[in-house]
Amino acid sequence: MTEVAAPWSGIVLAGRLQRGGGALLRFARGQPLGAAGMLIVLLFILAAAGARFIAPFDPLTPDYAAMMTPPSLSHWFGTDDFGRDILSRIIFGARTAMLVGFVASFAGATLGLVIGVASAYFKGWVDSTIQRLLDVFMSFPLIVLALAIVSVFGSGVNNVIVAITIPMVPRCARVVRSSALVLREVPYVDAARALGFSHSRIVFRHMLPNVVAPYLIMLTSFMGQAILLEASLSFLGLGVQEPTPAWGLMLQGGAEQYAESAPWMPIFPGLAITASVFAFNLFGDALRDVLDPKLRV
Amino acid sequence: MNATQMASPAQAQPVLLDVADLRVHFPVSQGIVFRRRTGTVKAVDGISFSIRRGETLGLVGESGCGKTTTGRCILRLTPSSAGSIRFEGRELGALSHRALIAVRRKIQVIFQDPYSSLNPRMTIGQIVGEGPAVHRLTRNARQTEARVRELLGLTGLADDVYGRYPHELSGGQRQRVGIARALSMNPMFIVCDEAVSALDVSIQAQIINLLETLQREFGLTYLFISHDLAVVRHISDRVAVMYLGKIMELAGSGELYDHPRHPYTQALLSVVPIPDPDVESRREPLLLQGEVPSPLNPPGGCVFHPRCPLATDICRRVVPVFRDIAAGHQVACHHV
Amino acid sequence: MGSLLEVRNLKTRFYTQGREIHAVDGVSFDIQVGETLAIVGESGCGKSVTALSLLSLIPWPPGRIIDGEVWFLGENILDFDAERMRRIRGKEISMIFQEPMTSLNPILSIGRQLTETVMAHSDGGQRAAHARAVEMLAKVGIPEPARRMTQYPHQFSGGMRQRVMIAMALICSPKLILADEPTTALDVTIQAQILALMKALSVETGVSVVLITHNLGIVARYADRVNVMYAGRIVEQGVARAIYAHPRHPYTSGLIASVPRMNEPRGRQRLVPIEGQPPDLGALGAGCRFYPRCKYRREPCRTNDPPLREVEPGHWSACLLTDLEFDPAAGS
Amino acid sequence: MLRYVIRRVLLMIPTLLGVAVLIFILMRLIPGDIVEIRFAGEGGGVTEEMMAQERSRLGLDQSLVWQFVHWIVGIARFDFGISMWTGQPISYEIGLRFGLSLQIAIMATLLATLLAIPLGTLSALKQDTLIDYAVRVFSIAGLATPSFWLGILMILGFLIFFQWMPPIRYTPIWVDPVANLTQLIWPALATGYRYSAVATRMTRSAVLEVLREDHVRTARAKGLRERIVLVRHAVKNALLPIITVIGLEFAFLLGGLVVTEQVFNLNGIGLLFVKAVGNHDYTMVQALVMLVAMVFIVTNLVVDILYAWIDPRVYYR
Amino acid sequence: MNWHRILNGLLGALVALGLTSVGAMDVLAQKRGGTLVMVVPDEPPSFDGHRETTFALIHPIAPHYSVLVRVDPQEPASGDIVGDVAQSWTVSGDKKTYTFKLRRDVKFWDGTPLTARDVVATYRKIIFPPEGVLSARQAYYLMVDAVENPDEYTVVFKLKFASPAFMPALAVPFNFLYSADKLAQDIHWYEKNVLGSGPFKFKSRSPGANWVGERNESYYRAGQPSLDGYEAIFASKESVRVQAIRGERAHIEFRGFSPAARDDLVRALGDKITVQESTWNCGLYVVPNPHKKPFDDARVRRALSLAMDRRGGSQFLSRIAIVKTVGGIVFPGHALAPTEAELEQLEGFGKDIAANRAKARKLLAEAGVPQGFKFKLHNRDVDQPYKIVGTWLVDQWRQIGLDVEQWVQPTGPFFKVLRSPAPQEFDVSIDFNCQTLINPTLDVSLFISADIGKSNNGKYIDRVLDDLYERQMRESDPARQKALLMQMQQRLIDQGHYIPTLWWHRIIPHSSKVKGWKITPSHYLNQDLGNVWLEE
Repeated sequence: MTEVAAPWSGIVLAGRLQRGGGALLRFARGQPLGAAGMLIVLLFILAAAGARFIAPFDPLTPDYAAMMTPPSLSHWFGTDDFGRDILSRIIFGARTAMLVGFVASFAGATLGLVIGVASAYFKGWVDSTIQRLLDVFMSFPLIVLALAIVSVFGSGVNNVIVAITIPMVPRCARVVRSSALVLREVPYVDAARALGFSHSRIVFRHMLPNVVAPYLIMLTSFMGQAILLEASLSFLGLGVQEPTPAWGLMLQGGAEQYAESAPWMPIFPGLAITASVFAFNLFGDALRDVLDPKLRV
Repeated sequence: MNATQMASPAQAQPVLLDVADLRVHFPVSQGIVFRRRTGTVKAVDGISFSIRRGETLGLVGESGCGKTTTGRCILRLTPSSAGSIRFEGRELGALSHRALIAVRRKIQVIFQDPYSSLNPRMTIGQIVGEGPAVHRLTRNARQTEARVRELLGLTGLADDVYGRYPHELSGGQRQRVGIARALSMNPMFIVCDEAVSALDVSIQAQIINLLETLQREFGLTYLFISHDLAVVRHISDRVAVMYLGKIMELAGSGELYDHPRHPYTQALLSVVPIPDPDVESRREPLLLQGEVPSPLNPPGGCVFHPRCPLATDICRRVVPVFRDIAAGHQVACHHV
Repeated sequence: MGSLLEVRNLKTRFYTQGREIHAVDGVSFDIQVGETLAIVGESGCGKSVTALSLLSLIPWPPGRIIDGEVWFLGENILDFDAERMRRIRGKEISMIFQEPMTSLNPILSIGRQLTETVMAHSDGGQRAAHARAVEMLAKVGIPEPARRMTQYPHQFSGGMRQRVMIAMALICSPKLILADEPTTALDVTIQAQILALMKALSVETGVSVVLITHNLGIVARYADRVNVMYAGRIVEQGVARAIYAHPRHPYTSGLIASVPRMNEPRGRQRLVPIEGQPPDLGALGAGCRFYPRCKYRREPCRTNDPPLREVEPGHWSACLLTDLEFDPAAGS
Repeated sequence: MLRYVIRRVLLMIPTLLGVAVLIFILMRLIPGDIVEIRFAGEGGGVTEEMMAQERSRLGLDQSLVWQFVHWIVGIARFDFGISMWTGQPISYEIGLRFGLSLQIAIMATLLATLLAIPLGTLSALKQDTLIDYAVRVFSIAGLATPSFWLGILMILGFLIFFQWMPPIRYTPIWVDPVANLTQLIWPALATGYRYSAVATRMTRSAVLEVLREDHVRTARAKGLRERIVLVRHAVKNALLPIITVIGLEFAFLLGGLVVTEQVFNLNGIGLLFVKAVGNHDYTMVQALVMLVAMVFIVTNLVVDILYAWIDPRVYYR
Repeated sequence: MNWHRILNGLLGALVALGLTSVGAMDVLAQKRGGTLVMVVPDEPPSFDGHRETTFALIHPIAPHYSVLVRVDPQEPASGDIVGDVAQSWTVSGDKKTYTFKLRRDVKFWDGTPLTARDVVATYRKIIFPPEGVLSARQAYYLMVDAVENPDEYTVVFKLKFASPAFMPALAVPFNFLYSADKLAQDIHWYEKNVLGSGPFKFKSRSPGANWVGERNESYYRAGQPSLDGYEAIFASKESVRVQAIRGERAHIEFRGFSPAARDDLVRALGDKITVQESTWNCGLYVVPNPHKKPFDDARVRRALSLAMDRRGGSQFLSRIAIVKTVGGIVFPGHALAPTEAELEQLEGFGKDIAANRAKARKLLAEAGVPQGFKFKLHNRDVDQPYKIVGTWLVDQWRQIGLDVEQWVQPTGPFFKVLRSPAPQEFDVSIDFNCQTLINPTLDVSLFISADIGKSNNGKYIDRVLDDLYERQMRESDPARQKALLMQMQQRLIDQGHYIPTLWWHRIIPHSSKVKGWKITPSHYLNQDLGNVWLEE
């Protein structure tokens, strides 16, 4: 049995995935873990979207009569040092997490996609210049770069997103570039050149859509990483700020200080982070298995 | 049988493509900070041939002999280092960008791998229709679709493949799509780069027949690049045999196969098994010693001399001239 | 000559994406001592899977041998446990694969890969294994064998790598070699060298060879007997000369007719292809598997799956038609 | 090979220079300079004149280009200068802390490797079985658990259940190995878990891929024992990507310790970095970033050399 | 289980406990020996007290040095100044000449005696630093004309004009006495070295990790120190410091813990923990930016103050933040501070919060500020008490229809923005006024016009305030001085220039083994550890 193991076989499957719910079912059967991940991600997205309707309490209003109450029927996950309902804050925190996760990973992966494809297509000095620049950014550890950027631009959701996005760009660009380099030599790109198409048409119509597999894989893997990074930055006091409900923020400050008398304060937000990142990774892994098993992220 | 008897109708036609002393050299560089050239791969090293309108020229040789590079060079996918390629009398290298696009339309290509030569994210209709639409050969979407459906019909594809994706088709069908795409530009000249090599024999025969039909119908000219000597003989009017970037022998196909003159051609023909045990039992293959040397460091003199049973001292020193030994029969060998 | 190996009703299936692929579906044949038996067919017909099944090398998941017997020296080796099967592999029956580039471990020296084979099947020491390896390399025509023992696969050319594979296959003096498309990846001049070498060695050592190929020319040149496979079945079986001269199955005749021949003048005559596509092995209907593409199909062929029957002594065909009902010369 | 190494080392220069420019600019962009922070304490009345005087003492009144050139020239002579905050030589400050961070990094690496290779291989061999799922869930959970959170939970667990907490005073391992390990094993575990998760996943996918390769089939067809097939032919070939990922993670680890060292109050370079950023200690932050970048690049080089050692195909001219 | 009730019960119990143990302490005999382990939130940048301004220098380094005068360690909360190396002093009639007589038994631990020459060299470095030497509190000594040593054990300070601020300035705990010889050798020597005459000698340090001191056997105070030594361990995260006390890896942290941490420790360790608490001499303020709309309108600024439920905040915030006491601009409890009754009369300090908020809404409406008006509260990236109070403020203002977001910045950028010249960047910022010695007369200098005082961060000009300030400075009658301060307070409330929130509250839960140490309203004071001992 000599199966055709071409790099684009992944895309073929992606094409299949695009059509019909039957494909979704097949995905679920082939990748039960991935489907479970997708379900959890969906739950978080729903929580984020419908936070206003789902959350039992206002996440911002302090209730000084209920400071640090343990989990109970009215406060399932207990309350924090301001008496705010932790469950509600986690539900609203999903907004911050999903916002940061989606926007940062989308922006990071997309920028990386464009840079990677351009770098591969133009070769020569453009490529080597971009490569050196990426080298520079790659040699900064993720958290260090993010830390420096937040220090420069200040904290707040938008800046945190920027800080998380920038370190992701070179990572995605690397992967996309190597895929695009392969693509550059693929016969259908040659055929497009033989048909006399312009550079932009070749890049946008023939190359870009075909690095979608690594792009999607990077994208999903970034989502988990973005949420983790946001939590780490918040933990260092550099993320979003009180009273905005955000998971990393909920782990910092009071949660740490009062961990012993109010263990629910650090435990539940931590679980929320772990569960969401876990789900994103499960889903991302399954996606990688389906799209491009050879790609390593 | 001699060469003149083999003359096909194409003989009377004007020359469509003329390649003279074409060279493609790839520099091999070293150094990361300061790059310097340390060697040259002579993928194609001074070849000349011409193709007349309506004719099929077969280009055969073993892997790495430069046949594919030659084809890519004619398609302007790989730049040439020296020499000229004239198409309809015009030097391709001298054309402006705009003029090149116009000429390029007339030269199309069919690739070997039917899996990788079609963009997996486009439907068959888009793949075939893109060229005519972009180059305004059709005026609107409706015309484009009609044109695509016509081409699909011509290449023997069912009408329902129009909206499907390449992965939904079989290898043979995909190769037909590749042919339809090439035809969509109303080309005069098609480079078939190992166009049937990846197909199973039963499918291969279908495609060969299709190529022949189309040639007759549209007066196409083919450069048929292949390592399969049997297929080349079947489809070509004339055949050129390449070895290490050079043409060793070029002749009408009957002449070349029945009366090969170059020792390399002779050996090559002798080792190809013929699917007939009776014939085979009477043949004795001429086994060549050793393997093809690296094009990075080709042997001096005649490039074939290290493996040539006839090699003498002159072969080691002097590059043999590619010369006529009979009408339409050229050989590069000191001993012919 | 006696039967070295007998395959009876071998069935191997693959299970992917909820589908069951009938890759090999009831194949039976035998191999005589010292002969070269060809299995010929187009891609996906099950010829490679057949070879791998003989040595239980089908990876699970996704594949599994679900039925059949492989009798070797009086024993059904499909019943063997893993350890007994291991002792057959490489020692009694060895294999040569298509891609000499990927079939050798890129990060082990050639010497190591040869000696480990010897060591796996003998109690002799490293020294004896080394000597045997050098001897085999010399035998397959590799110059300076002792020096090349320390080199790695990437330092060898394609032809040389395939010679190494042959040396590796023969190093334990097996009784049978399964050669799976041994020359497909090579250029014709090298292909000829390798096949000639294999032929010479098989004559010299008396080893039987199963030659798996899609190239009808190679079959014609090297095989004693031929099995033609189509869609997981053997559709025709017999002596090579008989099959080429008088194919008794429409598929075989179609195949032969669709191959351009180098020894025939050009004349612009048309090839006769087999129209259509091979069937999907995951969705087979009743009836003859070649039915949809068969020029001579009749109504009974649609519903009746023809068994392999002996149409003349030593010549078997799986077709309901008698040879009067189709004209084998139609394609040639 | 030697020439290759030399060339790679030369190639480090432009990258490091780029890193230098980037961090230099980033630091100057942060609002509020070190002098401002220095006098931000709750007990002072500081005048502009004093601040100007301090700036000039630190050379901050010079032009940026001069400052940059001065700094780079120093680095070229392996002189990282003086910490603007403490006034001590940076090499001294880093030297004090590097050992601790390095020890945690090495311990985490060992832990991760020892866990990852067997687990990943097992998972690959038992693909799509319960064992595989368990390993995958375990490793994905490792990726998903913030190491600082794990650290908090660890300390919390110790305090509540054992009324114990790890020592907060660092003892070098050569002074008292037991005291050293009781302190450092926990942060090593907290970071090593994530690390092992990354490596396990890579091992799994690499082994899976190698198992599908032709030469493994050849090895089986030769009648090699399964153990030999697995160790000599599958795992050894799969080592290449595993080494890459372990190397990369090792380089990243030094950065990742930033958060873990906070939780465990370890006086390592991660904590130093956070403090230096907080204090806007330009020279210190710059030096640390250069150091981490250097470790990253050197690790990559070492990985590449290991590659060549394992894989003879890799040919460095 | 009702956590609340338990916590509240514990709270009451432990305050009582803390007080009794402090009281009982004097009765017990001091024991010698033992090493005190303290955790310190930060590390000193240099070792030179004259140069630095942080408590992080005081806690590990103050035990090494003697000072000229200091706050009475027996009654540190009183703010009374007593001599350390100074045995006695006299003030001339015009209050312009101060003459100090020194003890003759003081020696640096290298054996050299500490004489007037050293004291003069020290104070000259502080008051008249040479070029390139930084003296953080130079501005405190504008009244000093000269420092002289007429004989070996006499030091004379000559002032340009009499000032009540002079003695408190001398008693600043950063004024370590240095060796004149060392300073003559290298004026920067003390930035990287330690040589003092205090109760403890320097033993070792590991940057970023710890600082170790050992008993100075030749310390001049008989019987002191009791401890064999001390170790300061640096830990920047509060949770780590709490855990260190919790895990009994350290005895004490001298800056102050949050109330919740105190409750945790008491609950977990019971009577192994002693708690000392005090109002902290730090006022936490809100500064609106009067150069930015709508905060240029005094009514809006007043509304910000009116919205704060200071009484409720005191009750609830004091359980999670280091703030507690409701007060004005004068340290609560000081003689010059308003009484509770007087305080309640002030706008925004009354008990009827609903009325206050109604008034606030009205003021906002009058000023044309729409409901849901958005602005940013500029805050410092420090949890205690800044971010917690910030979060509380956001909620308070939400209740009068303002939509506030916190703009939290690390310390550096925070001060950069806060102290920038007008017009500043922030809408409303948190600010604070932390002083070492309690001296209301001086402390309120923060509020004088920007062109005179330079340290007010609203950068406003208010001549009424300046006038009141000048008058209270010159007033010698306490009652009238208090009245003037009250007028200043009223003026600030009317104008809303600086809005008091709550006073800081210092909470030190420490191992019950630690004896002899008494809490002060400042974490800078009373830190030489000479009188501290451990009961093992």
